[in-house]
Amino acid sequence: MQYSAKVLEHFRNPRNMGQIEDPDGVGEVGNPICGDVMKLYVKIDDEKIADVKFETFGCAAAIATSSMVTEMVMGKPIDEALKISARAVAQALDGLPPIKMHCSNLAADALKAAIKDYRSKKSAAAASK
Amino acid sequence: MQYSAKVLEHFRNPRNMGQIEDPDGVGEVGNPICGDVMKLYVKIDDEKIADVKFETFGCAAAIATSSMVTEMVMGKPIDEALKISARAVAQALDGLPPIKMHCSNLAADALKAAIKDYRSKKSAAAASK
Amino acid sequence: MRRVYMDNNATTPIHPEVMEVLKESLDLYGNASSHHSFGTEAREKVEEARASVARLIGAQPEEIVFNSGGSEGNNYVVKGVTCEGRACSISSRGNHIITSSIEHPSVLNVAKCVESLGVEVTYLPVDQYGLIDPDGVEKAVKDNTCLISIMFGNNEVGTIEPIEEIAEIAKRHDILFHTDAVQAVGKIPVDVNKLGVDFLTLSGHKIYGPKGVGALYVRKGRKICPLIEGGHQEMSLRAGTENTLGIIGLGKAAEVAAKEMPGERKRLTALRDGLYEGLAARVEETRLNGHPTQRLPGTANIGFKYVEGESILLRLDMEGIAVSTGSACTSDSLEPSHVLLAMGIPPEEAHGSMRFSLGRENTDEDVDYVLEKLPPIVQDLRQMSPLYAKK
Amino acid sequence: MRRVYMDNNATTPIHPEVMEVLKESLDLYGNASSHHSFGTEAREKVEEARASVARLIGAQPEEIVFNSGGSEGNNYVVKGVTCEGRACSISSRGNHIITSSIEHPSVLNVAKCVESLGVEVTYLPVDQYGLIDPDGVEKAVKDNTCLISIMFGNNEVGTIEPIEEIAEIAKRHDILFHTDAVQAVGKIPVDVNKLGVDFLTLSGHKIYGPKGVGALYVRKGRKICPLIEGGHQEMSLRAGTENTLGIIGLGKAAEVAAKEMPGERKRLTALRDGLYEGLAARVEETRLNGHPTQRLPGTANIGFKYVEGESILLRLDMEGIAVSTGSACTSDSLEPSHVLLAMGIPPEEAHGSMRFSLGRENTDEDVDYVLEKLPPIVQDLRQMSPLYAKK
Ligand SMILES: Cc1ncc(COP(=O)(O)O)c(C=O)c1O
Ligand SMILES: Cc1ncc(COP(=O)(O)O)c(C=O)c1O
Repeated sequence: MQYSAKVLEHFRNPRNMGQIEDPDGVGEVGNPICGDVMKLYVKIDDEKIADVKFETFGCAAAIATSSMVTEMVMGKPIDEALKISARAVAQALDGLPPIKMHCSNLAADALKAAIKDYRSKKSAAAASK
Repeated sequence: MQYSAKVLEHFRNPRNMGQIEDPDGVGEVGNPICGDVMKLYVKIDDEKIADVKFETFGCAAAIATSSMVTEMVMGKPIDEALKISARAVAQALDGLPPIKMHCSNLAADALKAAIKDYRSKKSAAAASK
Repeated sequence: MRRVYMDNNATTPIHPEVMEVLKESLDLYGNASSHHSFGTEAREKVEEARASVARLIGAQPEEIVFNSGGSEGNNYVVKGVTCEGRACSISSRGNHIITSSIEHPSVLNVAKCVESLGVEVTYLPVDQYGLIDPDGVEKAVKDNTCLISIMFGNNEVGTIEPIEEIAEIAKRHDILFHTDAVQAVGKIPVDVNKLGVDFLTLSGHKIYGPKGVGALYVRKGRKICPLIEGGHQEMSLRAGTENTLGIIGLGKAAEVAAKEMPGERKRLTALRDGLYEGLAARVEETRLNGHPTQRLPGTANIGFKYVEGESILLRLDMEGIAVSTGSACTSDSLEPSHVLLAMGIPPEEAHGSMRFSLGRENTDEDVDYVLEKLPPIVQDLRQMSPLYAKK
Repeated sequence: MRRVYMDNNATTPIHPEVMEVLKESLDLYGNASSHHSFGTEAREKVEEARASVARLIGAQPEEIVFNSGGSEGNNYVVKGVTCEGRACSISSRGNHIITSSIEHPSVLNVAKCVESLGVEVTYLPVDQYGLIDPDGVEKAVKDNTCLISIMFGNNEVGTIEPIEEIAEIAKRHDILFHTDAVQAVGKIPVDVNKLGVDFLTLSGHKIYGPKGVGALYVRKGRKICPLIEGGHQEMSLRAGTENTLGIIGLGKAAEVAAKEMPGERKRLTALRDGLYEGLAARVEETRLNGHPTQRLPGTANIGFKYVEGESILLRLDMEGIAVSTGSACTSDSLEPSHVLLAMGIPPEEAHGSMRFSLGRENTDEDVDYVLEKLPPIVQDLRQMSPLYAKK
């Protein structure tokens, strides 16, 4: 299994790793039994992603895609961020070994889950006003 | 397939090779289709083997056993010569590879055939007297 | 950068003495089955090697069949005894085989193959240490059992199975017994007669010999269908021009192994225990997978909770340290190790287990280096892990 | 004593350039399937070798499956396509295979094996030159034919079969086609796409590479049951730790063969013709076995009437000359060559046939030496032969 230099670089020096104290949304996907869990925290400001952080249990590809997806969405409007596909994440990393492609799905899914969480919290807050 | 030094020596320098001009007995055994033909010529004097020669078409073991059998019987009384077993021929050569053991049978058989030929000629001659 | 190779169960470096004979033998090119002097020269060396291999395992030379390695040996026995799933003269007893759930894939996958072709297969469970219970073997025996195949030392966790007891059961029931001893031979004493096995698999590249060469021990009188047919090589049990160079290398490796085993066995056991104890002292929540004592000298399979093995592997690789997450031949798969699962280890912990397999080149300094590099890596990865945070 | 090796169809000396890379690669010990840098270094070399082998036969690298040699390749195809005698998904067409009566034992004996397990086998005859008639192949095709396996160049007499025409027939009938090209690859141009074959066997030690390593070409999309199962090596088509050293050697041998083939082909053809003509001029009643022109460059199988081959072989060996009486793997048997018999040569003449197979180390001087030594030997042995005397 050969990883691209970019995957290895993100794996070695992951960006935006950690938790956000008071996140606006949190998305968690994957399953420890399968060896991959990804948790994404977002802070939203004016419908833009003001901050994003991740925690990942998984292989190098899982860690690198987590790191990459946070870089790709940082500062982006939510709608644009939602358009980021698994493919795009993999491409930004100069590709992934075929057997690891599912990791890029996880990253994109975690992002979507975090935004969904933000929106549902927001609409709940709006409803309770 | 490993031949003993003795086999190789008899193969390289066969004793008593050739024909006897006016033999008292000739024995031929084997079959060209099987890759072995042995022809033994004997000259008998006073029921002793006065001379013996062979011609052989066959492998190294066939040639060496032919040579060896002629050495073993030269000068011997017929009765003693007849007692020489295939085993004895093989042993005299310090053994033969298992797959080649049948060659020592051929040599012993050729000798018997030659003596038989001599005896039948002799009794025919006696009868016609 | 310092390089520390602790993946000797995957494969070993060639021993310097073996390298020497390989270099010397590069121009020994005759076909060992040819009847001219070029052939005879090769034949002599092949037979010397056969005698060395036989000596290492207490066999007769004519019971050693050279082949291309452990996988071939294992396939050969499972397919050859069951005649590829058919009741033939060899398996006249029947078509049921007994094996274990922690075998190497070259036994397990072939068992599955012949199963799909009609052979009945029992996969025995193991306990938490990876041990097979001989009573379980006895209970699994049926009237139609034709083969019991149980590995000697497990490649992932190093647990050593009670082969002698199991072979005894096989003998009592008149069933052929095979052991995959690829990881045991050369590391611990193996004597085919003391053990009472009918077939035994070994492989060159696990004992500092070349890759692509191995041997199958076939007890005199035991019948088996060849896997590779053709010429009359290897007593007609394995066709193909003899791999002279590989065989010579394997022979030398066997000779050296016999010589070095007692010392290495002690040394590696101490080294590996030092490694585990050092790690356990430095990293919380580690677990030793495999039997605490009944274990191959150099093998320590260690679980690190909350992190995933491949990440550790790659981070260690960046420090020049080579280990593995399981057997090299299955590590392309995303499944956690079938061995660890069979031992009842939860899948998420199986994912975080690393195999350290030490060999003759490893030193105290290597262990110290790993003890220095590994703990911060685990710490780093745990910091990143949502499972650890949740605690 | 001068030593002249003219048994290159049995096996070849390792090419100096191959020796060089073997020596250099002795310490490249990683397991190519391991995910650390030791593994990656081995993997890169294995993939380079795969590309070289692919280039030599016009294939894609991913169509090359490394294995332990020609016998394994041939067994693999015959057993793998017929699923060892069973109608399985791969051989859904049926269970009839077509092969020839002059194949190498590693095809013939496996054909007999699967025949005994229920596969129907047609053994095609050959003409006096050892040629298979494509029309005969066409006529042998049945509704249930699943495989045609015809060798490329015969190892004993060197006759080159009309593979392209036969492959065309197979394709027209949608039947898998395999050719045992162990003797052809590296000696004459072989292009899997021009030929249109589905499977092709090659072996390292016939092209100045190491013994115990070979490759099977498997056309993309063609399915086959593995012979050796286990780990995921070789795209799961051949389990077992990669024989790095052997594979690197085979890769280099393939690269060198591609480079040297055009020159060697011409040179060896001239040398071999010089040998035959020289012998025919010096020894009465000789015959050339095999096709006069459609023949492997270095191969001359020559019959000497009234004498037996092993005797000539040993006498030549005493002069330092190595030749053979047939294929090395059958020469322990006392049967005359099945190839010569299939060509209609009388058994007693088959017994007196010698194979001279020339290779890159042979020179004009070697041929002269044989021309000097051989005639008196034949004369000697004829003097001893009762068949000659009878004339
Ligand atoms: C226990 C065990 N059996 C069999 C094998 C297969 O051996 P090889 O790689 O020589 O085919 C291995 C190693 O890969 C092993 O560890
Ligand atoms: C035509 C042919 N096929 C197959 C083989 C078998 O190859 P190997 O010796 O590599 O198993 C040989 C040589 O022995 C051969 O000449």
